[in-house]
Amino acid sequence: MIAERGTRVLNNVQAINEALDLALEHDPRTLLFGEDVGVMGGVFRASDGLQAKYGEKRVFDTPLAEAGIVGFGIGLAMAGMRPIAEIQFAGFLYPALDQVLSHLGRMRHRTRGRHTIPMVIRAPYGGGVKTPEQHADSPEAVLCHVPGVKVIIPSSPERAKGLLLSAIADPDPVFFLEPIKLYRGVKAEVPEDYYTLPLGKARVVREGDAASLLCYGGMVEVCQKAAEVAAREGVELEIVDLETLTPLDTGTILESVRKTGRAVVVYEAMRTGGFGAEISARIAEEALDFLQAPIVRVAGWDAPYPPFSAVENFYRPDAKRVLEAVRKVLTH
Amino acid sequence: MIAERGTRVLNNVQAINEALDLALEHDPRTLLFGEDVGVMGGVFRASDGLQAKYGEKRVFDTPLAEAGIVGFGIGLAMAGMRPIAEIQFAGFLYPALDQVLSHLGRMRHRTRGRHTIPMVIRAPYGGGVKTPEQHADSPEAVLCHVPGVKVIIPSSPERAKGLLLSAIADPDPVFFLEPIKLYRGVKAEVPEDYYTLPLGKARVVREGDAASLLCYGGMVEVCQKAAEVAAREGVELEIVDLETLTPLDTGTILESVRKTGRAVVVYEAMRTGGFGAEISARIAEEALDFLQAPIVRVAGWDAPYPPFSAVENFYRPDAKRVLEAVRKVLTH
Amino acid sequence: MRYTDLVETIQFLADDGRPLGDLPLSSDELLHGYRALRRARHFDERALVLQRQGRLGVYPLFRGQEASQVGVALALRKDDWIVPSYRETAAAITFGMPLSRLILSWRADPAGWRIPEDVNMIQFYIPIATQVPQAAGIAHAQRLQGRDAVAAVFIGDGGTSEGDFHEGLNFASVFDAPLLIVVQNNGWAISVPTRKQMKVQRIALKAQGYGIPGVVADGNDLVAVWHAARQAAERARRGDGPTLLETLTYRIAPHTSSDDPSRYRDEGEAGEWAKKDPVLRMRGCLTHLGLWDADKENALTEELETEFLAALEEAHAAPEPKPWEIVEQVFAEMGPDQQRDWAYLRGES
Amino acid sequence: MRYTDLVETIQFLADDGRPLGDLPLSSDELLHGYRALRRARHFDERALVLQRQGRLGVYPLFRGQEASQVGVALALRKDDWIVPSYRETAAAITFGMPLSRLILSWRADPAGWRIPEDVNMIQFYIPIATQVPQAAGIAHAQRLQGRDAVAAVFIGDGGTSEGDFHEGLNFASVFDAPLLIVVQNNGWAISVPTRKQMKVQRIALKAQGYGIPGVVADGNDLVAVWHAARQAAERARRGDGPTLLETLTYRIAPHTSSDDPSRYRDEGEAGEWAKKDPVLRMRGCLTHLGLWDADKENALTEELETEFLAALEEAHAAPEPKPWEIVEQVFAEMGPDQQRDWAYLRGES
Ligand SMILES: Cc1ncc(C[n+]2csc(CCOP(=O)(O)OP(=O)(O)O)c2C)c(N)n1
Ligand SMILES: Cc1ncc(C[n+]2csc(CCOP(=O)(O)OP(=O)(O)O)c2C)c(N)n1
Ligand SMILES: [Mg+2]
Ligand SMILES: [Mg+2]
Repeated sequence: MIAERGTRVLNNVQAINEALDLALEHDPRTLLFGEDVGVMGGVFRASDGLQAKYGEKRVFDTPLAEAGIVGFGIGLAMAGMRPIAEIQFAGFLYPALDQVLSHLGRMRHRTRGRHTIPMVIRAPYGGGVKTPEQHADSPEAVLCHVPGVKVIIPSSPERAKGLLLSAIADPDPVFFLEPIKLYRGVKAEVPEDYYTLPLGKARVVREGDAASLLCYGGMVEVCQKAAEVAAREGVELEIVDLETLTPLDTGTILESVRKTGRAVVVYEAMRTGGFGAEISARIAEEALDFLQAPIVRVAGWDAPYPPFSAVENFYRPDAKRVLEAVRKVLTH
Repeated sequence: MIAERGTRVLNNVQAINEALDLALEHDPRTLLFGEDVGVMGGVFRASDGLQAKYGEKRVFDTPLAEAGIVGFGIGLAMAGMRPIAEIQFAGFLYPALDQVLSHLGRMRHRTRGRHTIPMVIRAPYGGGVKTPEQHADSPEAVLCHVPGVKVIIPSSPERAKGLLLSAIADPDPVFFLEPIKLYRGVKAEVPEDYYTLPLGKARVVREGDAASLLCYGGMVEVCQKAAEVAAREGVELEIVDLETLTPLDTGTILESVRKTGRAVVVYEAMRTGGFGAEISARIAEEALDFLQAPIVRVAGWDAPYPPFSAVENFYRPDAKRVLEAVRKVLTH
Repeated sequence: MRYTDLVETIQFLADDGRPLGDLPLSSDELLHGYRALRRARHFDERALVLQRQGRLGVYPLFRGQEASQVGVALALRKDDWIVPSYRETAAAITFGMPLSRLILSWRADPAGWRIPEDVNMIQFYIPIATQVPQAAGIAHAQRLQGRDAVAAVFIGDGGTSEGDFHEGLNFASVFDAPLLIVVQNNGWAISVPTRKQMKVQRIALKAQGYGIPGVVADGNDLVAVWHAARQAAERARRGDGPTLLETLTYRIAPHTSSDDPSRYRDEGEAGEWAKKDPVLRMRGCLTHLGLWDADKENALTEELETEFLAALEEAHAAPEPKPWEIVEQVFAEMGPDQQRDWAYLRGES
Repeated sequence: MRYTDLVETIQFLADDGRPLGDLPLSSDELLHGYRALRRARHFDERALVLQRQGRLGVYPLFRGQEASQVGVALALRKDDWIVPSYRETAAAITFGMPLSRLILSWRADPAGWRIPEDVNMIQFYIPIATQVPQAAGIAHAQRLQGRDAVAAVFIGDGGTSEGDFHEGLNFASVFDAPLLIVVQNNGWAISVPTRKQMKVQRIALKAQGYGIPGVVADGNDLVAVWHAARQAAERARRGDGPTLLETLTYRIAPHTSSDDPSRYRDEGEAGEWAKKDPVLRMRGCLTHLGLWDADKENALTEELETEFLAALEEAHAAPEPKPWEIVEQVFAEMGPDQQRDWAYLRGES
C-alpha cells in the first residue's frame, strides 16, 4: 500500500517492530530479550525478523522468569548496555515487581546517580480481544506509584514508534505498555526513518468545549467513538491522550479542564486505585474553581477483569458508558 | 499499671500479640507463620511467646521467601486452615506480589466461590523511626488496587486488637498493615477479652467544622497534633481515620466533607498514585458541590522514602505540613 | 564435587508397547489405564474441532502427553488433590472432572470454572509456577488435619525457571509436605527448547538442591509414570515428604490452538515423537498381552463418542453468564463498590 | 537416582592455623591476606563502637566471616565487580572501598551511598537475593563487551530460599555468565538456623540443579576461600561459566547492632566457633611459618588505628545532607512533580 513519500501505512505492531529495528541499528549497546522474542519474534510478532538481522547475542530468548528478565536487564544496564526487555503480557509483570519496586526506580536515587538503569520494559496490556485469564490486565497504576520509573502508553502507530525510540534513548527506566486491542486494529501513516517524540507531554487529539475526556492507550479509541456520536448531537468533546503517565503532563490536562469546565476520566483498569484517581485528584487540587460538574470516572468495575469471555465486554468501558458520563457532567 | 476493670493499658504490639493469642485459642485451624515469628517472636515481638504456648505446628518459622509464605498460606487456606502470615516489613511484600495480584484476590472470583482464601497477611509499614532502606515503605495503594482483598490499617491499640480479630474471622483475604511508628509510641486501654470491630467503617476520631482531615495509620497521630495546634487558634478540624481502606467507607468521608466543605487528604506514601488520590477522586465525584476549596493532598514526595536518615523526617508529612494545607483550604 | 549428570529413566514398555520385563500392574489396571488414555485423547481431538468451529476459546492441547498426566492421576485417591497448570485437562478427566465442565471451562464459561465439590482440584492456573507453593500448602494442610492424603502439582519444563517453582519445592521439602511435583518435560516452552531454558541435563537433578528424591520416567509410557507416581505417593503418605517426578515427553501439538510451531521448530522432530505415541504404545502392550483387539477398540471409540456428545449437550444447557456476575464473588459479601457496579450491570441504576 | 549428600570441604589450615599441607599461596600473599583480614576486623570492631555511640545507624557486623569475604575479594581484579548483600563490608574494604565512605554508608549518609567511580561495586543491597539476577546481567555484560572481567555476588544461607536466587543462578548458567555466586553459610538467617531454611545438607549441592560446579570451602580458612574463589574466577574468565561457592562459617555476632541473639540461640555455639576465628587462624599460620611476630602485630594494629581515625576525620568532613536532595536523582532530569517538591524543600514555595 503506497502512501505519501517517506511514510507507509503500518499497524501498531509493525510500527513497534520498526522502532526496535532502528534502535538496534542505531546503538550497538541495544539488546532485545524476553520470552519467545528470538526465533519466534514474539507472541505478537513485535520482534519479528530481528534475531535473524542482529544475531542471537543482541536479540535473544530468556528462561521463563520475569524477575530474572528484569533483574538481568538491570544488571546489563548498570554495566553499560541498553536493554529492552519484553514481558509477554503486562499481567506477567507481577513476578518482577520486586525488582521493579525495590531497584528499577531506586537505583539512581540510592546511589546518588552513580548507577543508573537506562532500560525499557515493553509489555502488551489491556482487554478487548478475548484473551485468556490475566492476559487482559491493566497494571499501569502500580507502575505509576513507583518513583523513578517512567510510564508510556501509546495509542497510534506513528506515536508508538517515536515514543518507543525516545524511551529507548532515555537515561532512566521506562515502561512501555502497548494496548493489545490496538495492535492490529489501528493503521496509520508512519514516517520511515528514525525519529523521537517527547516524553512527558500529553496530547489533545480532538478539540472541543463541552467537556474534557482524559484517557490513554486503548481508551483513546473508545473516547473517539464517543466524541463522534456526541458531535452528531452538536456536542463537541475534547480528548486528551496522556501518552506519558509519569512524569505526568498536568499542565495540558488542567488547560483543557479549565477551558471546558467538565472532566470525564476514562481507563480500563479496576476503578478503585486506578491511575484515573490521580488525574481526578490533580484536577480537584488545581482546577476546582473551574469545574462546573463533578469529575466522573469511567473505568473497569471493582472486580478482576473477567476471564469469562462472554461477559468481558461489559467490564471494559465502551462509548456508551463514556457518553453516559458525559451526559452526567453536562446535565449537572 | 492498673486500669479500670477488664482492661489494661497496652501499646500496639502488645494489643496485636493479644489478638493473635486469642485467635489461636479461639479457632484450632488458626496458624501463624513467617520469618522469625517462632522462637524469636518476630522482629517487633508481635508473636512473642506464642510458639511456646501453641507449639511449632501452629506457630512456625518459614524459609526466607515471601512468595513462598503467601503462596503456602493460600494453599493452607484453600485446604481449610486459617493462616495468618507475617511479612517482616511491608517493603518485603514485593516478592509476593505475584501471588497477591494473580491469586489472593482472584481465587474466589475465578472459581465462582468454590475456593476461597480466608487468610490474613500482617506487615509493619511506614516511616518515622530511622529504619534501614526499604523498611519504611508504605505500599498500601498497590494493595488497594487488587480486587478481592481487604486492606486494614489500625492507628490505636484498642482498635488494632478488635480489627485484627475481625480480619482473622473474615472469609476473605485481608492485609493488616501496622504502623511501625505507633508500635510502642502509643499506649491505651484495651479490653482483655475477645472482641471484634466492624471492617469497612471509617471513624471520626475528632469532630470539627472548619475542615476534614482524611487519614489513616501513622498519619492519624500527625493529624491529631495538627488539630490540637489549630484548636488553640480556634480552628476546629475534623479527623476521619479510615481504618479500612478497602472496602472503603465512602459514606463517612462524604458526610464529613459535606459538613466542613473542605478536605485535606494525608498519607505518607509517595504522592503520585497514592491511596489518597482515590479519596480525592471520590470526593470530587460525589461531593463537589459542597466543596469551598480545592482538595489538598499532603503526602510523601515523588521520590523513594529516603534511606538517608538525616533527612527522613523531611519526607514524611508532619503537623507543620498538614497545617500549611489547612491554611490553604481555609484561606481559599 | 561428584556429579550425577544422568538419572536412569524408568521405562517398562518398548516404543512399540512390548513389555521390557515384568509389569508392576495387573491386567485390569492395564486395561483401565488404556481406557483412561483413550478417554483423554478423544476429548483432546474433539475439543480441537470445537475450537476450530469457534465453540471453545484458546485451548491448550495435550496430545502426546496423555501418559504423563493420566499416569499420575491414576496413582491418586479421590481424597487427594490435583493442582494443575493450564495443560492438565487429561489429568483432570482421569481424576473425575465431568467432561461437560471441562468443555465449559475451555469456553471460558463461569459454569466450568466452578469445580464440583467432590473433585479436589483447583481450576487451571495461568500464571506459570504460582501453583507450586500453593500446592505445598494444600499438601501440608492434609498432615495438619491428620489425613494421609497427598497433592500432585503439575508444571512444565519452562515453569521450572520461575522463582515460585524454587520456593514451592523448598517449602515442600522443609515441611515434608506430602506432595508430588510433576514436571512434564515436553521439550518446549512455547518456542523455547528445554536446552535454552536450563543448563542442566535432567530436571530431576534439581531435586538434589532440596534434599528430596528426583525421579525420571518415560513420559510416554503409562506404566512407568503410573508406577513412579504410585511410589512417590506412598512415600508422601508415609510422611517421608515430596518427590520431584520428571516425565520425559514431547509437545507434538502446537502450544495452544492459536500457536503455529512452524515459526520456530522443525516439525520433523514432532513426527519422530509421534512414533512413541503413548496411546498406541499402551494399545501395543495390551495387544501383545492378548488383552485387546479391534472389536474392543471400536466399541470403546463408540462409547467415548457417546459420552462426549452427552457432555456437549450438557454444556450447551448451561445458562448464559450474566454481565452482573462480573462483580459477584469478589468478596463473600459485596462491598459498596461492587453493589454500585452490580446495580448498574443489572440496569437498575 | 544416586545422591551426593556430602561435598568435600576445601581446607588448608587446621583450626589453630597450622598448614595441613602445601599452601597454594606465596608468603607475600599470605602476609597480604592476613593484613586484609585484620583491616576488616579492625573496622568492624571500631564500627560497633561508633554505632553504640549513636554515630552509625543499624550496622550488620561481619565478625567471624572475614575470611569468607576477604578471600573472595582478594581473588578479584580491579576491573571485576562485587555485588554484595548488606553484610559484605569486609569484601568492600578489601576490594578498595575507602573506609570513610563505608562509615558514611553505615551512617545512612548519601555521601557514602555514592560508590567511587573507580570501584566496581553496587551499594549494599537490602532486599534479599535481588542482587543475584542483577549480578548475572553485570557478568554477562562483560562478555558482550569483549572483556574477561568477572562478577562476584554475595548472598547468605537464608537468601538461597528466595526465588531471585534461583532465577539468577539459572540465568547465569544458561548464559555462561562469568559469575561467582558466593553463599556465606553462617548458620543463621536472623533467628532461623540453616537446617530450618532448607532440607539439603550442603548449599553447594544446589549447583547440580543448574549444571554448574558447586564448591564448599572452610569459610574461616582464608587460604581455602581465596584458592577456591581464584579457581572459580579463572574458570569464569575462560568463558566456562558460573560457580556456586559455599563458604562454611558462622555468624558469631548478632544479626545486626539491633539484634539480641539470646532470644533465639544458645551462645555456647558461637563460643565454639570463636575458637576457629579466621583472623587468629591466619595469624597462627603466619607464626607457624615464621612470617609473623608480636612486634609486627603491634605495628599493624597502630597502622590500622591511624588509618581508621583518618577515615573518621574524613567522614566527619562530609557535608550534611540537604532536605531537597530527597527529590534529586529520582530522574536524570527532574520531572514537574520533583521540581515542585524541590522548591518546597528549599523553602522557595
Ligand atoms: C508468569 C507467566 N509468564 C509467562 C506466561 C506465558 N506463557 C504461557 S505458557 C508459557 C510456556 C510454558 O512452558 P512450559 O512451562 O514448558 O509448559 P508447557 O506449555 O510446555 O506445558 C508461557 C511463557 C505465563 N502464562 N505466566
Ligand atoms: C526480601 C527480604 N525479606 C526479608 C528481609 C529481612 N531480613 C534481613 S536479613 C534477613 C536474614 C538473612 O539471612 P541470610 O540470607 O542467611 O544472611 P545473613 O544475615 O546471615 O548474612 C532477613 C529475613 C529482607 N531484607 N529482604
Ligand atoms: Mg514445556
Ligand atoms: Mg546467614
